[in-house]
Amino acid sequence: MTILHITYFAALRDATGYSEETLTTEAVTAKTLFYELTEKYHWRFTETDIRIAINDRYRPPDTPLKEGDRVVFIPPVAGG
Amino acid sequence: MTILHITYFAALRDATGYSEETLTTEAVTAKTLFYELTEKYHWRFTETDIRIAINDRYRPPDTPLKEGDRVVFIPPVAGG
Amino acid sequence: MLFQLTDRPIEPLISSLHPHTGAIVTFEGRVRAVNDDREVSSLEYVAYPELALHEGHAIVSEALERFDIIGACAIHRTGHLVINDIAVWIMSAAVHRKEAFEATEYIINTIKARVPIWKKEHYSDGETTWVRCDHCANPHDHSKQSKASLKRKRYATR
Amino acid sequence: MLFQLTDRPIEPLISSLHPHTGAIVTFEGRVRAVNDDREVSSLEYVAYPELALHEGHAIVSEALERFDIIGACAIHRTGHLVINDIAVWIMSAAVHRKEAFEATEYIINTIKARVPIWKKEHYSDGETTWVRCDHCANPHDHSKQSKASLKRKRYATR
Repeated sequence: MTILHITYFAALRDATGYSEETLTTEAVTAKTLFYELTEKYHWRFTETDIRIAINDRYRPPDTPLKEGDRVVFIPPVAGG
Repeated sequence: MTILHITYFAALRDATGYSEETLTTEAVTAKTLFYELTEKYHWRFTETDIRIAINDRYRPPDTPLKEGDRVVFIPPVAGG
Repeated sequence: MLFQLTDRPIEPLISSLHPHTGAIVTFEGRVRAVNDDREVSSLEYVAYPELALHEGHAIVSEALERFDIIGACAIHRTGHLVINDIAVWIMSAAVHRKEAFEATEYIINTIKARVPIWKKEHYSDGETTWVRCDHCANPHDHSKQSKASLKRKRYATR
Repeated sequence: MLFQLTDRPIEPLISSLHPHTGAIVTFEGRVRAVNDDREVSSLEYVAYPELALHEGHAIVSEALERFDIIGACAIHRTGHLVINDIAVWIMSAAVHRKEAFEATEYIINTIKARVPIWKKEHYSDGETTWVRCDHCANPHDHSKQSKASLKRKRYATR
């Protein structure tokens, strides 16, 4: 089991009702964590919509998670 | 014979020593006038360097000249 | 400062120039009153600051490597913006103009693709939505305003 | 005013915007301290005003026809200019950025090719010369400053 800090922005913040949460998970990669949280929150995003940041850097979806990681799922960006 | 008003800019003003002159010529087109004035002033420009303006609009070199026309030979431009 | 986020109005100001600078190309992204045929009344930009600053800095650094430019920078606004406000301001300076155009276009394209900033549109009917992207992800047709109607009003300088 | 000549310093100011404007691309042509490896101390721009205004106006009008833009304008300086002064300022405004980039680049390229304005460079050794064009007609090699040397000094915004 791993303790992680998740931060939500924009549409994911609206979908979860949280700006951040700390949770304990069996998920080994960011991708499996994403599916776990999709079950929990029923958000409308799929894996292809989302990029993943771990500790404030973009990382591939199969990145293994470590205790204390800050994880952010990045919905489609719209800057500029 | 045609009476014309010639205006000189930039390098042609330096070459002729005049900003403008009024002259009487047998030249029928702007191009022949250019050769006539090249003989007179020995400037370093050739026909391919120069564009021609008659009465403040670009015109082709074979444009016939009319009494009272304002003629300007345009050396290579360098705006911007 | 290669990339900044600010919640204050952006006032472009080019203060200190390398003496070899011959060309400066700027891009301003402005808040439009209409997006996808809906009347927009205002916008909210939200950033993930730690990652946005990292990516923004990386993008401007990449432009400095890829293009023969003297300098470049970009500023992105956050918070609440109204019509005509500057959302993003980008500048590239070069000896010659081609590279300044290329770098500025590269920076805005890459910011739009990579920097974690989100935009919530507020519509005149009171609805709001998080925009997926300006011009690609919406399923319905991006029917354009007719050119004639756009040109009815011109704007002037000074 | 689509095209202006001025003998006063150019201060870019975008005052009145169509509410559909989403993108503004500006180009500034600045006086460079070095041209063709010679140290420039100042410049003199001379225009043939009647034809320059006619051609400048025609060029901006052509851009408005060719590109899907909302507005555009250009200002060219005349008279005596020093290093870093703005010689020409161009702006295009559009709904989307691609057209604004294209129009601004078209306008500066076409001004340089067609508008009857001449530039006399004053060099630090006291010589002067009428420049045939910025970057093409000089017979000798246009050896570039090394990128490293250009990047030694950066400029910043505010």
